[in-house]
Amino acid sequence: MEQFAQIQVSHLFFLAFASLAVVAAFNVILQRNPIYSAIGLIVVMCSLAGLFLTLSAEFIAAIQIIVYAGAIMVLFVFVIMLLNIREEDAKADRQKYLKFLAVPLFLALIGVVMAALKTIGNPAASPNVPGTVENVAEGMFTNYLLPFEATSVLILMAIVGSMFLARRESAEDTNEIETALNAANQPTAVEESSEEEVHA
Amino acid sequence: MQLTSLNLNYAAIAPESIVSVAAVVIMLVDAFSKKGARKINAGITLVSLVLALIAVFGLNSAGRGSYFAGMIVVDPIRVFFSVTILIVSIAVTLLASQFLRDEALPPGEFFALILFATAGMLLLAGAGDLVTVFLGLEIASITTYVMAGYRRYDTRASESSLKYFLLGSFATAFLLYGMSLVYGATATTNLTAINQAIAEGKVQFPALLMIGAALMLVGFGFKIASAPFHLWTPDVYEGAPTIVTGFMGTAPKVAVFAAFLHTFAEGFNAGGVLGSQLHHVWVTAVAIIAALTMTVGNVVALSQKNIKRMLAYSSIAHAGYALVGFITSEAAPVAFYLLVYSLMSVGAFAVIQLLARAGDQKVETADYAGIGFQTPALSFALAIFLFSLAGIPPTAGFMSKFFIFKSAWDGAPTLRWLVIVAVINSIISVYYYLYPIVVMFFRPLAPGFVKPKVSAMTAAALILALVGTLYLGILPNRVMSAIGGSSRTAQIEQPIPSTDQITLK
Amino acid sequence: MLKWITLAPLIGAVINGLFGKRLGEKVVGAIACGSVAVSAVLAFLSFSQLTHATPDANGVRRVTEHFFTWISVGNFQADFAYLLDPLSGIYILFITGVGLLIHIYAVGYMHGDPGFYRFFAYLNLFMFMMLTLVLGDNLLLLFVGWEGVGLCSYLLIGFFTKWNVAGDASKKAFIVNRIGDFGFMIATFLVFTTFGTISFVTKNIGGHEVASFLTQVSAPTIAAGGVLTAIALLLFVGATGKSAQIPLFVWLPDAMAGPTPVSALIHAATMVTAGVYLTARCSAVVVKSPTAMTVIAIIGAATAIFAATIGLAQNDIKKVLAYSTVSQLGYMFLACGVGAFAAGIFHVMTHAFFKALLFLGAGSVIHGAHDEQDMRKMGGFRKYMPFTFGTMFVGWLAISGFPPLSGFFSKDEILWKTWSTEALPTVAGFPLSKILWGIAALTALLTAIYMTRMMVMTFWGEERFGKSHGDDHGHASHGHDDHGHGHGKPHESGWLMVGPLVVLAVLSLVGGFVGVPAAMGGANHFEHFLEPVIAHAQPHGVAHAPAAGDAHGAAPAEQHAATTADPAAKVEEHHDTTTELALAGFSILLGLIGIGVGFAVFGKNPLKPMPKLLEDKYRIDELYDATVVHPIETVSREGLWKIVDVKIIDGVVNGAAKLFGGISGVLRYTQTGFARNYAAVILVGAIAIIGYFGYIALR
Amino acid sequence: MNLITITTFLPLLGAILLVLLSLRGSDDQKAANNLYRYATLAITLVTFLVSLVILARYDSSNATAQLVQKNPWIGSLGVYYHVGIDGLSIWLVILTTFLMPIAVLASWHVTKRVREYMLFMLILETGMIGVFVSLDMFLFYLFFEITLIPMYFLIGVWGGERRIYAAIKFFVYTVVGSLLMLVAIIAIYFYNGGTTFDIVEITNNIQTGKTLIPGNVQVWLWLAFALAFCIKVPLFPFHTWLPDAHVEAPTAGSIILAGVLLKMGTYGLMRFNLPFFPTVSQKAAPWMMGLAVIGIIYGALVAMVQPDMKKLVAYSSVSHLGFVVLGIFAFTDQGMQGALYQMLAHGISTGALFLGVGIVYDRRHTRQIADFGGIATPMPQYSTLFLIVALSSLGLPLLNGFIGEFLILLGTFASPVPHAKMFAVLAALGVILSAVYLLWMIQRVFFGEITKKENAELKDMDGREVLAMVPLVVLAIVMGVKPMTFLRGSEKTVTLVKEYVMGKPAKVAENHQDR
Amino acid sequence: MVPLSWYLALSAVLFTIGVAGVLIQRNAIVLFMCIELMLNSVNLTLVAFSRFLGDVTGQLFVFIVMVVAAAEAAVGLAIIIALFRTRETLNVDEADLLKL
Repeated sequence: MEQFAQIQVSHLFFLAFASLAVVAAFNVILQRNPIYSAIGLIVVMCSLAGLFLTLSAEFIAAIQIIVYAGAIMVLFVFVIMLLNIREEDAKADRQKYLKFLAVPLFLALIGVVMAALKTIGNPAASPNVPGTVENVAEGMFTNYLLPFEATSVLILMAIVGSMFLARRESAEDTNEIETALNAANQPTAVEESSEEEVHA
Repeated sequence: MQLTSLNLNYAAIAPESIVSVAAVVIMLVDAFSKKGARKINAGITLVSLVLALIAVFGLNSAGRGSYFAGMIVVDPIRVFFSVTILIVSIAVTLLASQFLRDEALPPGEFFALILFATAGMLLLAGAGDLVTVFLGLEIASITTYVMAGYRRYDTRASESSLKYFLLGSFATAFLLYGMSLVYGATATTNLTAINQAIAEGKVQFPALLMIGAALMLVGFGFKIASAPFHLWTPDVYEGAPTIVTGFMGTAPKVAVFAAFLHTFAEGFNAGGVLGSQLHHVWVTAVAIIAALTMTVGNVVALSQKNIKRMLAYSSIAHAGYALVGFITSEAAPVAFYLLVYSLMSVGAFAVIQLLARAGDQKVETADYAGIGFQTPALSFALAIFLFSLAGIPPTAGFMSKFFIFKSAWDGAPTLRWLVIVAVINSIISVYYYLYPIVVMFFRPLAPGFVKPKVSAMTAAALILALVGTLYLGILPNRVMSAIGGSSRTAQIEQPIPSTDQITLK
Repeated sequence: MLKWITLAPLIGAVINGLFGKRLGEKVVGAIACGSVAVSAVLAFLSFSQLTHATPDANGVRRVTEHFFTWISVGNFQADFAYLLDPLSGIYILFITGVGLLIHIYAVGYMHGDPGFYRFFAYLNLFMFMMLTLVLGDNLLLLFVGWEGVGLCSYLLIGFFTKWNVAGDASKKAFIVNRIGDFGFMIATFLVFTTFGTISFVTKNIGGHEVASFLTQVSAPTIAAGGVLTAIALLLFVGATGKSAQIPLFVWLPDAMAGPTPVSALIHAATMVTAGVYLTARCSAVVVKSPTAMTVIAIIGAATAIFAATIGLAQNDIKKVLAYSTVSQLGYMFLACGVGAFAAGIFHVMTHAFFKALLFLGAGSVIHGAHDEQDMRKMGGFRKYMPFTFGTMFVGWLAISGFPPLSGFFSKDEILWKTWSTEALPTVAGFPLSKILWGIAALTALLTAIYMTRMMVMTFWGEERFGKSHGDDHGHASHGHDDHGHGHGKPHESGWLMVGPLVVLAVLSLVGGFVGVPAAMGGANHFEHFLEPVIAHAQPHGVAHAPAAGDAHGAAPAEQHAATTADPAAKVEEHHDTTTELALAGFSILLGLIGIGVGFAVFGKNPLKPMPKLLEDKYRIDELYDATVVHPIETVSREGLWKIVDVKIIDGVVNGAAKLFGGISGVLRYTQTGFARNYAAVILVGAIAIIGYFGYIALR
Repeated sequence: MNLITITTFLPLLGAILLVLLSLRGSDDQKAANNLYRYATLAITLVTFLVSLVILARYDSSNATAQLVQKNPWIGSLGVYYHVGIDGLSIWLVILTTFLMPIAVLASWHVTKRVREYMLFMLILETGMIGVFVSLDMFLFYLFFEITLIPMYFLIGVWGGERRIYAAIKFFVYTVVGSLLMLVAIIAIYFYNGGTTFDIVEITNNIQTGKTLIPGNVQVWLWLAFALAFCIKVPLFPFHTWLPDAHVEAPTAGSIILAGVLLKMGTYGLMRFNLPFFPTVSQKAAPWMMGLAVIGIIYGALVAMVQPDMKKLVAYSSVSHLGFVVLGIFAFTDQGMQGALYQMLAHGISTGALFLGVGIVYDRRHTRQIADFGGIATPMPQYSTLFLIVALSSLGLPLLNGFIGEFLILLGTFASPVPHAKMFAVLAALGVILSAVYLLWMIQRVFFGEITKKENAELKDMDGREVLAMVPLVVLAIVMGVKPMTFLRGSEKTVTLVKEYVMGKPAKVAENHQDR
Repeated sequence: MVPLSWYLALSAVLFTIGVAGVLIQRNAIVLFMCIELMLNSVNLTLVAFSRFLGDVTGQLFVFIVMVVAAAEAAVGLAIIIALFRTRETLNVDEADLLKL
């Protein structure tokens, strides 16, 4: 009862968002239609954003909505639409056993982690509340200067990579590749390999 | 908060900067030049990599220590691993031009990706904080996902890319989860600070630290392709263009090992009750993983018909050997091992790239029947690389293995059985390394052999690998003493940035 | 000088071997005979030098010559050094003497053979080896000669390389000899470990004077024992190989596949008696072991009668002589076994004369009969080959023990010593010596019979040659086909062959006089001459008494004065004179009976069939084949090679490879190609690791 | 420059020279091949001459290493380039350099890839010499392994029908042993303080008690070394690679394999096992002797029933090397000196036997005994030389084989090791058997009637073959007649090694009393 | 204040659900979403720790993780598109050319 007495609004918030997140998460992994999964994921993300708020991490909560739910998940949905993927075809699952395996593995993993979590008790939260935009900004441009800059490399790379991969290969390209492959694999007349002498 | 206290020193990130800038430059050049600017691209890449190499050697001028609020460190591990990474990148760049020309693949992106990957790996090798480890790792990984699928028209390449991507991200999640738990337990993400926290008994949640370490071990274990997290390796290596296989089989592994060393051998190698408990646990786990990795790698390699797959398993096995060196937390043997492994592995893949012909058409070992004396230089080069991989003197493979075994024997008296396991594995490995040699030299020539054309740049790369393999096998002293300084990683004697500088009040 | 005795033939061998092909028969023959002649002359000179040498403290005259230190490792030393003493003196005399004669004979006999030079190279090499054997001053050098003569024997038996029988025979000879050598080697090791030296003379080893093992063994403090018995018996094993005694005699009859001069020189006169030489040389050891003495005597007697019975039934003239040789060698060992080493050596010498004579005679017959060896195709050769017949007649009488030919004295000596010995135990209350005497006497009778049969079949009776023309029984024809003689009437051989026959006949006639026993009024020079180097047998059972102080029983050979100085012995000797003469008379009688029986049985019916078992030589070869050779071969092939090597060892190795391959083959199926599968495995691994870490953390 | 270093690396330099020669490029393949042949012959001959200079400078009265060169090589590992010779190695080096020109002569008929063939031969020579002159464990191991590669290629490329199987078997077998030895080397290194791999220093430290290795560890280390060497020797039951390797190897390969490579095993036993682990060696001696004796008799019996000449000679090697091991573990001067002598003798005679087999193989392309018969008639010269060689192999006195066998048996018989006398007697049986199988082969190959008409017109040896064969035969005779010339050279060192195991003579006497 | 362990437990549950999803789902995109779910759950842990430790580092880390997730999403989806082009399916079980 003592515990119950301590229940505050934040607890209710937590429980609400948490149960929403868990249900949505299960929705992600149990749905057969990718779109439903995606929606589930969006729900999870939003609930998490809510939870971030309970942790006074307003900035993170904000970008969670903007970046994750907003950008990334839109991208997902976009691709799902683009590829016009519907429900999975009824083809038999070639890896059916994994479904049965998933349960015990799920329980095992969660058991191990929970066992460890049990040891942490109920530490008091720090009086510092670090989640303000100011805090984050200051950290970002001091201690996290280098990682922050490095993310630019990451993003640039991601742009290059995804553009390259997603670009449709033109017929011209294909022809060119075929010609090149043929040329490269033609028997050569006499071209003594100019490389090193092995035993030198 | 004074910026100076962050210890901003641009010399400390010079190599990464050079490479990243070069990548951007290449993108620009590629965008604004006509098709066929391959040569320019390759040139820029090479120049930047060489400059980065010089910058790495110049790192010492920055002085040993950590910079950018502890995000990046300058120490022998970083220097040596960076050199290795750059050498691999240079070799792959040299090899790439012929590959791209022969297969008419767009050069700009490829070179840019090599540079991005290199930048990521350099960052990873120098990471002094979990966040830089994560970031560097992701930059390197995501780049290699793309590179694996560089032959977009090729189903196998796409499949390889997808598998690599899915499983890699899966493992990254574990790593990240581990990092978060470690952060929670120690209240810091700085490796040195973590070490100190453990040593000084400031860990609030010891159990979480342990679980976190375990999860990180899983993540690293995946990236270096150790059993049982190795299963992606053969598929991915087989499907990717050979040259990419050569690249991702070596450089990222080297970089991950550097981070692995920084986190485990230095970060999780602290004094105190918890520290020694953690140390004992991870060393034992690594030992078991090492044994498993070597055994699985070597044994399964025995039945491989595809030479790329065979080398993939071999690379698994070699990760196992490197892990044997890892248990002593001694960086020098591992560093030397990985340098040597990179040289011979890149060399071997380079030869196979040539022998397999454009489009990787001939990758069954049986395809190489009797070519030994048809293209002697290439065949003997491959033979030497294979002998080196098998650890037969006077090649570097032997020297590096010896270094590892020696260090493990001395450094971990309770784990000497691991050396025996490693030796037995070396014996098993001889069998399959000999097989391609048997096929090339002892069998009659298979029909349809086409003598590969070897461009000057390819030849240069081969010579680099070959000379390196032999040089390090015969006169390893110079290199060994160069890394000898880091032979026992400093544990606590290193000055660590005070925690108040990296955490905000 | 001693070294030149041996080196002369060696030089001849080398010259003939390397350049003989280009030199031509005459030069080759000259070199061969010349070198042996040089050797013979030097041998005589050395011998006279020996007789004039001052005896040492023990009354032994010696001439020694040190060549170089052959092997010296740790405290083991074997010199290449020669020792001439009475024993080796006698040996080199008859070796070079008979050897020279046979060389001369062979020049005639081998005429026209394409391997002429090779033959003489081998023969000269044999002379070198044989002389090294008898002159060597230590067991190892003796062994060198021992194996060397074996080698030459091998080469010469297999001289007709195209002829399979010769190849088989030569191989058999070498291998059987090797079995004997095995014993010899072990004996050498035992001698070394027991005495620290293997030399017959005192040596300086590592700064210490080490007395010869023969001296050491004679010391009264050395009790007869297991080691000495072992040494003696092992040496005898060596001797049985070389001297064709039971059970290793099987090679000698086969060795007749070699050219006849070889049979005469090696397989009758010299090499085969090396075993007797060895036993006599090591008599000091042998006499210390009553057991060994008994064994030697029994084996000797058994071989004598055994071979004689086989000799009765052989149809090949050389085979008869071969078995006769085995039988006579048995006599010699019987002599050794009863302690009458001198008598044994005496018989060696006389046997060398008359057996060489008989062999050369047989060779002449074969030659004259166009390479026919089967006596069933001979008969009546008397008139075609008078010289051969005459000389062989002498040999026949000599071997039959007809006085006063040489064979009589030596054989009679052996019989008498056997009768009178005290060195043998009693069997069931009956003295073994008498049993052995009986056997020996019976053998004498048989000898006379089969020799008579041979003579009758060859020289008397109807002429059977040409009758079975075309019936190719003559196996030797393969070897001799290069001679190019057609079949026809027998003819006498040339002077080169007849000359030596005559000389040998003379020697057979008079050779015995050097050893006429005292009982017959002689002085027995031979025995006295050998006395200092020969040990005395002790009465059986003495060995079991405390050795110390028993001067008679344990008299060291080199310290022992002449027998005449021993009053007890003298009296004993005198006492038995009557018995001795009676027994001599009996043995003469036996010889005459034998000759008589021979004429009676075979005179009219020379082709009288003999018992099959005898003709088949008791099927000993077959027995050995079935019990030793074949099982070893089968076990080696089917067991060791095809099962142990191929199946078991390689099986394990390949099995390990296959096992790994199999494991590999199974493990590779973990590589399903399904990414989710891999994820599951990663997860399992992760749970394991996390579980382990968690377990440690939460423990 | 150190003489030994020169000898060791001269062939390697020659190999480089060969490569440079080939760079010139020539249209005439035949002329080029001849050039390679003559060049290789010249290089090996020069190496031989240089090694003779070593012999001249060698002081046989000194038991320790001479003509030493010691330079730091891999400082961080404590590895030195340390070479030198002593009584154990001097003759083996000479044997190697002596056999090489002969092997080259024996390879004259090789027409496939002459340049590569000769390259491998030269590299092999450097490796072999290196093994014998190394005074640093690491260096030793390095050379020990380096020899594998050229031999592997020689068998694999220029070998017979089942060459692949044989080559792999050879390689894998050897690697199995040597890698375990590597672990033992590392372990000893650390027990010795982790500063040096120097054999001389470690031997001294162990002998003076400065370095103490726990008893049970010694057993394991001993086993690791012994396994490597026993496989190389090869001691029963590790011998099955040998017949396969020999049968499939080209003639020169067999000569080198039997002549030199096998000696690395027995040399290693004397160089490492005995000085490093005297106590274990003593305890193991009866077992090793037992295996050696089994090997002697087993090898001989199996040799007896081989239908293939090369296989027969190969199994005879198993038998002969058994003698060597027997002698080594006798721990007597005679036994160990004999063992060393037997190594040389076996190198000469078996090398010559393989050469002989190679000569007829070149003519008839078969090695089956049944395919021959009566070839003494068309090939008298060859038959004579072959016979001498066979006789030397079967241990006929005044030829080289006898000295070694006799000394070994004598030394074993006089050995303090338990049951040694029995082993000596059993081993002596091998002497009988060696006569059986060799003479049987001789008879079936050379004597008798010619049953196959191809054999009737066989050409006798040509000048080159005579040139290759005669030195071996001459040496076989010289070694048999004047063994002291050779024995003196190794005397002191062998005694030293014996004392490493048995202690100084005074101590031996005490031991005797204890018994 | 909600106890720290609640957040951590929720995070663990979400992470594990994501892991299970990787095993259960066959569609590459959904698989990828499961991985995103795992990353997100880690973010929760980080933010929770950040709050309880009073240390902003955790949140900064989350920021970096988000960027990485975004980059990964871009590249990952590109890879999926590329695969779809050559394969016409997103079923990862169909992508099994490379095996054994």
